[in-house]
Amino acid sequence: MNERHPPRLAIRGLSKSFGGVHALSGADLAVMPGEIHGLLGKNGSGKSTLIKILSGFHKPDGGALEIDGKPVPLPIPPGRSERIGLSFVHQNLGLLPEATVLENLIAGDHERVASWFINWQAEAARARRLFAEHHLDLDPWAAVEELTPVQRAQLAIIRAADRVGSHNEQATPGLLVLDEPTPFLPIEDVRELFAMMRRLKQSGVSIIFVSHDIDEVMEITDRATVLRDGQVIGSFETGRTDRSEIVAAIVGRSMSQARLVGDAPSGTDAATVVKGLRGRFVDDLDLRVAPGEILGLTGLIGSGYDEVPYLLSGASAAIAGTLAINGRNHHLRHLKPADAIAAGIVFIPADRQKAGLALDLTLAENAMLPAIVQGDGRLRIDHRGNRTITAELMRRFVVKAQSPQQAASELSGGNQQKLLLAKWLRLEPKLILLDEPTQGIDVGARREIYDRLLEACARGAAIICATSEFEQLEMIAHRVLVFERGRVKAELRGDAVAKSSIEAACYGESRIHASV
Amino acid sequence: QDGVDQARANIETYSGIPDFVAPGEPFDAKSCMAGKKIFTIPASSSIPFIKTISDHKGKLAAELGFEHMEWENQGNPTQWIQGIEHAANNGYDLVSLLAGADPRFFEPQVAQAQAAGVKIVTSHLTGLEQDAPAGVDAAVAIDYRKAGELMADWTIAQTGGKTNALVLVSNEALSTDSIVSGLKEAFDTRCPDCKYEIVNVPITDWATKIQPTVAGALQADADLNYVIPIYDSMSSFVTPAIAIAGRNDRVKVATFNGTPFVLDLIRAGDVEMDIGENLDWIAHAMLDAEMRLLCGKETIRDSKVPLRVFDADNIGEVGEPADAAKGYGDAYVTGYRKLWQLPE
Amino acid sequence: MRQSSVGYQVERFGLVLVWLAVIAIFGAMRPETFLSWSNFSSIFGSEAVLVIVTLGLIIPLTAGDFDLSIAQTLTFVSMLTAILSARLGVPLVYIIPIALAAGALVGMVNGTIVLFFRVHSLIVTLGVGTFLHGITLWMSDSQTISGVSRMLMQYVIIHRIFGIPISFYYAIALAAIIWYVLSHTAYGQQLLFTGRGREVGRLTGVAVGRVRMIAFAASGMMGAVAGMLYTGTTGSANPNSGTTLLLPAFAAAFLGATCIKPGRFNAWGSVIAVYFLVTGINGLSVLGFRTYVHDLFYGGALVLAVMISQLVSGRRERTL
Amino acid sequence: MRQSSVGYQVERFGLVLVWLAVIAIFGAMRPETFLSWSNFSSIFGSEAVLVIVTLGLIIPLTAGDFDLSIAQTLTFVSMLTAILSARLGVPLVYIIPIALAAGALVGMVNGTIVLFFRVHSLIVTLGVGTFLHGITLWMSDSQTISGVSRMLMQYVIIHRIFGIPISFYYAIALAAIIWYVLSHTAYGQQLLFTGRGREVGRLTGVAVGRVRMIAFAASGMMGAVAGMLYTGTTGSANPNSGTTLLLPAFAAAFLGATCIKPGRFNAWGSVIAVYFLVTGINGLSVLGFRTYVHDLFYGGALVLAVMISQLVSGRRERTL
Ligand SMILES: Nc1ncnc2c1ncn2[C@@H]1O[C@H](COP(=O)(O)OP(=O)(O)OP(=O)(O)O)[C@@H](O)[C@H]1O
Ligand SMILES: Nc1ncnc2c1ncn2[C@@H]1O[C@H](COP(=O)(O)OP(=O)(O)OP(=O)(O)O)[C@@H](O)[C@H]1O
Ligand SMILES: [Mg+2]
Ligand SMILES: [Mg+2]
Repeated sequence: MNERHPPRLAIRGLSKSFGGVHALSGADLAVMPGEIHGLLGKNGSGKSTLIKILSGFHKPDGGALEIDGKPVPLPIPPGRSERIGLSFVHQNLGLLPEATVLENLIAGDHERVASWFINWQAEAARARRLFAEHHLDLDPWAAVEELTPVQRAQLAIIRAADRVGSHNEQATPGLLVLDEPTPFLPIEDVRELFAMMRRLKQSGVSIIFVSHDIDEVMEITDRATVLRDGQVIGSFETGRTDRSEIVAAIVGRSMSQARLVGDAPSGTDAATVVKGLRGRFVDDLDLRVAPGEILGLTGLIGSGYDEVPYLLSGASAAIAGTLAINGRNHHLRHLKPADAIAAGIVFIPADRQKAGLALDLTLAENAMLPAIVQGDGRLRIDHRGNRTITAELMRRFVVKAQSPQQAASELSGGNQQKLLLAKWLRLEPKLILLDEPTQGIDVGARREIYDRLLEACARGAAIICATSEFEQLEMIAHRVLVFERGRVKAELRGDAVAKSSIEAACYGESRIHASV
Repeated sequence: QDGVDQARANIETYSGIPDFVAPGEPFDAKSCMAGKKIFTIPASSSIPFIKTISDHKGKLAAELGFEHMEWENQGNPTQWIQGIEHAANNGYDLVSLLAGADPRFFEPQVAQAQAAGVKIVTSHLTGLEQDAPAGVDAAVAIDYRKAGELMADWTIAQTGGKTNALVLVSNEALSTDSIVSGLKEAFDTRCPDCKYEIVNVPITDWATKIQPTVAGALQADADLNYVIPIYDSMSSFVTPAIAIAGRNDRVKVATFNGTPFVLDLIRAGDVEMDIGENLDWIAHAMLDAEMRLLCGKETIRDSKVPLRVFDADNIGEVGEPADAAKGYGDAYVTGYRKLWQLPE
Repeated sequence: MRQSSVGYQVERFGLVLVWLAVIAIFGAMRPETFLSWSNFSSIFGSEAVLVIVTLGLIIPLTAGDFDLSIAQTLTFVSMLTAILSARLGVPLVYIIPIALAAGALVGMVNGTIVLFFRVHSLIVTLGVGTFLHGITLWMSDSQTISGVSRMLMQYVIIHRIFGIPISFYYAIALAAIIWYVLSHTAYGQQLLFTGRGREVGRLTGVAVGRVRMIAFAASGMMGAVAGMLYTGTTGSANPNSGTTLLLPAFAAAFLGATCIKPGRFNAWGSVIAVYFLVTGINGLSVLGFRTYVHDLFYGGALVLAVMISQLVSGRRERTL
Repeated sequence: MRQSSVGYQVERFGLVLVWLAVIAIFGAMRPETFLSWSNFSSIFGSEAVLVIVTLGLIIPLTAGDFDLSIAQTLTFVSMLTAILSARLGVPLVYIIPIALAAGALVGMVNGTIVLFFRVHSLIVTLGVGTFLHGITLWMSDSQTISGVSRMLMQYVIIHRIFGIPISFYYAIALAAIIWYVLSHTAYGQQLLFTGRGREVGRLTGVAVGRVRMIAFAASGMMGAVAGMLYTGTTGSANPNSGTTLLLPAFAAAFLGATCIKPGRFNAWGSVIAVYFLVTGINGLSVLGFRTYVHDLFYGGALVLAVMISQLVSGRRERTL
């Protein structure tokens, strides 16, 4: 890092508000050439907003931008940001599922691809070279919707990395912005990504890296800036800063990271029992979970653990298998979501924007849908009552919003997730199925979500949580099943439920049978 | 009161069963038409009035022993164009543009077909005084002017010269000019004090604009006593407007074409008078003129197809439900057979 | 969406205000005739069919589907009614269930093809509508059929309440039902989720397929009701009656979604939209404007009304 | 999407196969007339206008917008051309730029209202189209205007290549251009990203507003070209010419999206869809079938074609 150089990117007093919400108020940020700079903050703290201003997506209310010491007028016209050396992986990746890999790869590549002639064969050849360089097995002609989440993330990252530096008029190495690229990635791909980031750094590229995973940020970044409520709380040299200091900056108070659960409840009566479950990835799975128990499912991407909640909730059809709950046996081939809900099973999907909440509709409508589907107010919906209930739920689950009649789209991701949890936990379910319950959620909100889940357990609910975050399992799971090729490879319980041993189980060569 | 009497007399003349008037000299239709082919393009096969004429022409042709083809279409000029090209490509001698397939919509194709040796005729499109449009070889005309006169006369006679009418027209149809000139002339000569307002509603807008137009006119003028839709298919949209305004007692409908369902509306009391034409007679007359053209006889302009005034008194003669060919006697059948020198 | 704010209320009732303004302008120009009760009764009585078609459309629209066949369902049922009544002398009490069943059947055919084959509703309903039109033409031999039982007309336009033909009250009653169903029943909420968050609905146990199927069937039945009223209004059925109602009904459905419950298709908004447009046309007719002015007004009013509504709401981005 | 699989190729060319089957059936029934070159040249020549309208529609459709005004743009420009040529004697070289500018202007009015006021394109284009129809009626006094310069007709239908009127080649040339633009230029890609993922498009730096505006303007200009060709084909302009083309054009656009590049609106698919449908109608006319059969065929073929296409592709869920 050459301190005499002007910063690659310098932002001063950047502000942006949406309606009455100050997403950013007077934020300052400086990123030096060849620096990897972390951007941290709670959900809704303004990280994505800052990034979207840089990409020209949002128009800021005020603020100044300098790149390599030269002022750049704001707003940046759409499509212009690459010319000043900025290149992005957006939070939702910015890929079009219906289009092919190749189409997505060259989308927005105004600088290199001639406007009036796209030579698809040449582009495909180039794409293959690019994929080979990064050891990726992608078919340029495949539709993105056919890719796994990991492949999509990889595609988005390669797209940005390919362009950074090569397009800018200043002829400097440029700045790559990664807005939470890692939640979709398995550890080995995160390592791969970090290796790529380091290579880019070597060549002088600056990187802004947004993540909720503080360990990742500690590992890869040189410095990090923490945002809270749209304001910069501080910048830290990550090498010289303590983890807890950063966490405190993010949440505004210090946070414990200790294990939140004790031993598994011993009562084996009235357990939920799954037998012979088979799905697209899962093969002949038996499991049981007791009331009050949190069972974690994990494994490497593609090992099938994340399919289980879908199969058990009827969200996707199983090939075979039965589920016994409350003394009743359900054939999973024919289980519909409605049957599952009636049996006391709820499922909280990872994709809250599409599968969790209808973003156009109000908070009250979203929160009360399960009750309505079950026949509450079939012929007379009590809207006033529903609003009161929703307001109460929002208080209980600490959902930050103005009113139950707000559209769900106006909430930040973390608050959306809390509302989603409220929607389902209100039913007092017997079995709660979770898929990545805290994806893209900040440390503070995460803790709130854990607390709600533990409350539900205390009331006697069983929880099955599929997640790739080992740390999360360490905090809340009584027991963890590690998957490989659709089968359970290891079962961890008690003190064995720790980040390190889960990691070991996932990557270990042989089957680990942890002590009882 | 001269005018009123004159109008009454006029109506009287056209209320009875019409006589057959030969449009020209007799000729041997069968032999001169042998091997010739006629191609009819109706304005739209889904308009029953036109479809019926076309079907009857086909039957007559079969009897006379020559080939006749009807080009089924839905009133789309593109389809007319395909039809005329089909005729030119398949050796037809004459194309009959029937009752609204307006050659002004496809002049170039007309010229091309003529160049290929096909004669093009418009049938039941123009009034007697109108010239053949778009350079076609002949226009077999109907006395639209008279129809216009009769509608005016009817209202003059019924109100004793106190007509206050809303006249609905569609300017894009060629016959409109002729009908309107007859109507205007009748009012001007026989009842200068009568009031009438002419409103144009394009054919495609009938379903949407007639009803509000009539409703508005009824509101704007409390003394309105007649609505004259010059084509009787408009009546579907006129009668509800009157009914909704609750003015059935004072506002009557007089119209023209003799479409069966409108004749039925006379029976139901929703329409007061409809001037009818016999569709079978039209089929005879059109074919007669077309054959004369092919046989090198003199060109017929006036088809001599008669009009008849139908009202509550003579509506019984058209059958129930009304039949488009009933109520005109059958003198014309034997008349044309003789003219064409057919046996018996 | 602060429900209490002045801006939001202006947005909700903006179209009503514009409507009142239009009435005021025409009223000022021609007070005796335009402002008379008889004129309003004629305005209200005349477009009941259009109101019902619009109401029919908003059901599948809320579920995210287009029903272009509704106009042909109207025509078909109108013709069926006329034939049963005038040609076969079937009494009204039998005609009504037959007609409703026919409408529901058309809707279910639409629904089945859309759902089972997963084809876009636009093309399915366009195809089914065209096919149905073929059947109508065949059935009627392309003729207009009149001579319908007087009783039907009695129950549609001849009978009046406060001087307004009874068909108006049918339309209002249906609007009330649809308003209630859409906003106060579980089905209405499920419909909404089906349209705005299909996956969310599915995972929450909404039988999305069944909801859409019911929406198609309901829209078919609304088309059938409109068809019977059409025959009752004109006393006859012609094989092209419905065609011209389709675009105005879509216009009214979308215009209606800018008021009362902005951003959602809603029953009262649709009713207001229809009568707003009709009032303007009526005023122009009363003033004796040429008919091309109707088109200028209709197109202009439509665009201006939505533009104003968007200005009031701060040009909010709408999914709809 | 295994581009090489047999199933995928069947899906791509399914409609072509069905088209060939239809030709074979009619050909077997009436070989001398139906299978004649002159018959095909007549089909190809007379439906060029419909092809161009369909091509015009797919541009905004790809961007996720409906342009219902294109039919009225056609009518308006057709009338403008006729009036300029027949009444004012303006030579063709001036008429063409005026007509194109008029079409682009209509498109830009649509685009401006849709984009600036953020109103759904369906209602805007419906309103603008209706308004435009009012202008057309006013301009023409609701009359058909004939007497258009011979030269225009010369360049549209009188001149022939291989016996097919030249207007067919214009349509094919436009199809080629649109095919190229949609699939081989940056603008085409931007259009796709705009339509399928507006948010994604904006994130990848697409000036979504400008892309949509250009799409509206392009569709207006296609409407204008279709209008000029209409006048050139018929030698006249009538104030209702375009109206009947709207639904067939939409049908063809959606049907075309099931072939060649399944799941996307595409130029060659549209061309094939138009000619498939009109070949059927023409065959029925040649065989002398009653017109109701035309509707049965049209509606039935539309629905069956998309159903079959979905069966072949394994009933894949489609966004489109
Ligand atoms: N469309 C909207 N209208 C009004 N306010 C909004 C809208 N979208 C978001 N907000 C508000 O802006 C704030 C930040 O939202 P944003 O989605 O950027 O959060 P975030 O930082 O991404 O949080 P998360 O990590 O939870 O996703 C929230 O308080 C939210 O209520
Ligand atoms: N389009 C929008 N309209 C209204 N408010 C918005 C919009 N986008 C973001 N916001 C609000 O701006 C605030 C900052 O959001 P931003 O997305 O920058 O947060 P973030 O730090 O990226 O959070 P996360 O960690 O969840 O990604 C949030 O409160 C959000 O609700
Ligand atoms: Mg973010
Ligand atoms: Mg966020």
